[in-house]
Amino acid sequence: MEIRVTSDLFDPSAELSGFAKGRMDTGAVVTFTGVVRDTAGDLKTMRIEHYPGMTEKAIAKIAGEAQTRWSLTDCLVIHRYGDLAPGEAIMMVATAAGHRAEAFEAAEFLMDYLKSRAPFWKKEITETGAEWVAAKDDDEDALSRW
Amino acid sequence: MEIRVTSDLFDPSAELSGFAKGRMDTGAVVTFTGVVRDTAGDLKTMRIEHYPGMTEKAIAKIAGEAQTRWSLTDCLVIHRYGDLAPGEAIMMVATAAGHRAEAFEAAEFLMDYLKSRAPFWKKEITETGAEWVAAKDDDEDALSRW
Amino acid sequence: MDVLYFAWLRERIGIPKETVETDAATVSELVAELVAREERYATAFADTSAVRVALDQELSDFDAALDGVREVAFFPPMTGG
Amino acid sequence: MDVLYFAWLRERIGIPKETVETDAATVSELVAELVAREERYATAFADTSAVRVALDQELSDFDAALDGVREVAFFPPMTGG
Repeated sequence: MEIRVTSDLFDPSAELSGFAKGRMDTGAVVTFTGVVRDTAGDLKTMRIEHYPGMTEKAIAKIAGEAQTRWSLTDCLVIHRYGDLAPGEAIMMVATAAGHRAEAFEAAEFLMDYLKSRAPFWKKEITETGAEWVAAKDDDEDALSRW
Repeated sequence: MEIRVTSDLFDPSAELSGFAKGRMDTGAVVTFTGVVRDTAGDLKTMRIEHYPGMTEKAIAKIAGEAQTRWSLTDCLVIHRYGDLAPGEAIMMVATAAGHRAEAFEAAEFLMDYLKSRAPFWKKEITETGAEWVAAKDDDEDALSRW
Repeated sequence: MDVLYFAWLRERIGIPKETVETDAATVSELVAELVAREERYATAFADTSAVRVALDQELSDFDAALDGVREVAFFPPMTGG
Repeated sequence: MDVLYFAWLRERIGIPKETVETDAATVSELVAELVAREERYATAFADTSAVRVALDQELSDFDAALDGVREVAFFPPMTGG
């Protein structure tokens, strides 16, 4: 299990390359990568604030729960903070398990919890202003399935 | 959209590196990689037979349906045939979409259909014999949710 | 018409492909003809609930008509992914 | 006790962190004290349904007791992932 909270750019493909290596009981690997979107074409920066100290603890708790619940053979969570450009990776989770259902469920569980329970806040800085991204009711509702 | 049916070894991390590049409306990328497991420690080879011609058509149909249904910004399916060693990647799907729910659902849909509707058959060759992998009722049942 | 066999059907019948001259109107009738021909076909098709069929590379079923079909394939339930 | 503010709470209150001397028994009482202090706190805490609280870096709620707590953090609903 690896958890990394960082302001550095990271490369999801390089992360996948070392993931779950040498475990002969891994049959399924799922990755999720969140990317800075710029649908309107006016985004300058996605600024991510976090709560140093609590962030790492909250993610470790979530990841530990996923690892136990779905018997993961490996688990990785990376989340950036600071200023990100459109097209850059915001975060990534990777899960490895014996079978596909476990790997998919664990990855979705991690994502649902990271969205609403890890102390990150996103602000979109566009050509014309800056706005905090509002939490969605959907994201809170997503937790009820776990 | 890319579909590849091949007997060649492939590198999932290299595939992820070029995936969904340059699309500013991609917010979420999901990958699934299936890996040859050797839980009992006696597997020599996973032999995969397929139906050339039908395989490509069946996958193109499934992938086209996923792309439309979840408005994917990119979609990749790779599936190997021939003799695979333990630890090697059997297949991979990657989906890119605006948001995480679409990318996850499309990847799971693709997996469920590839399991039961793409003409591949697996045979496990161990130290002591060879056996065709039996289809699971679960895999057929998984289709009913789509 | 070309008839193809995959996986354990191929192994039991002993060949991957053959050309069959037939007046069978449906897949079921074709299977009945094959089964009547030789023991190895009877063994392969002993439990048709475990056999799937594709007509011209599209999944189909045993009631389907064979008019105009050029390629019939028989195989066990698929185990890809 | 240290009190931390994040995201728009930090912006409205104007500081990321301060040390507060208080006898407040619960989070709600602490918020009431802050709100009574200055307008910028009143603005920040106008709608507490939009505010989350962590005690010593664990998510908590406004009814929670403050005995022994060294660090209180206030912030909007999280938007990670």
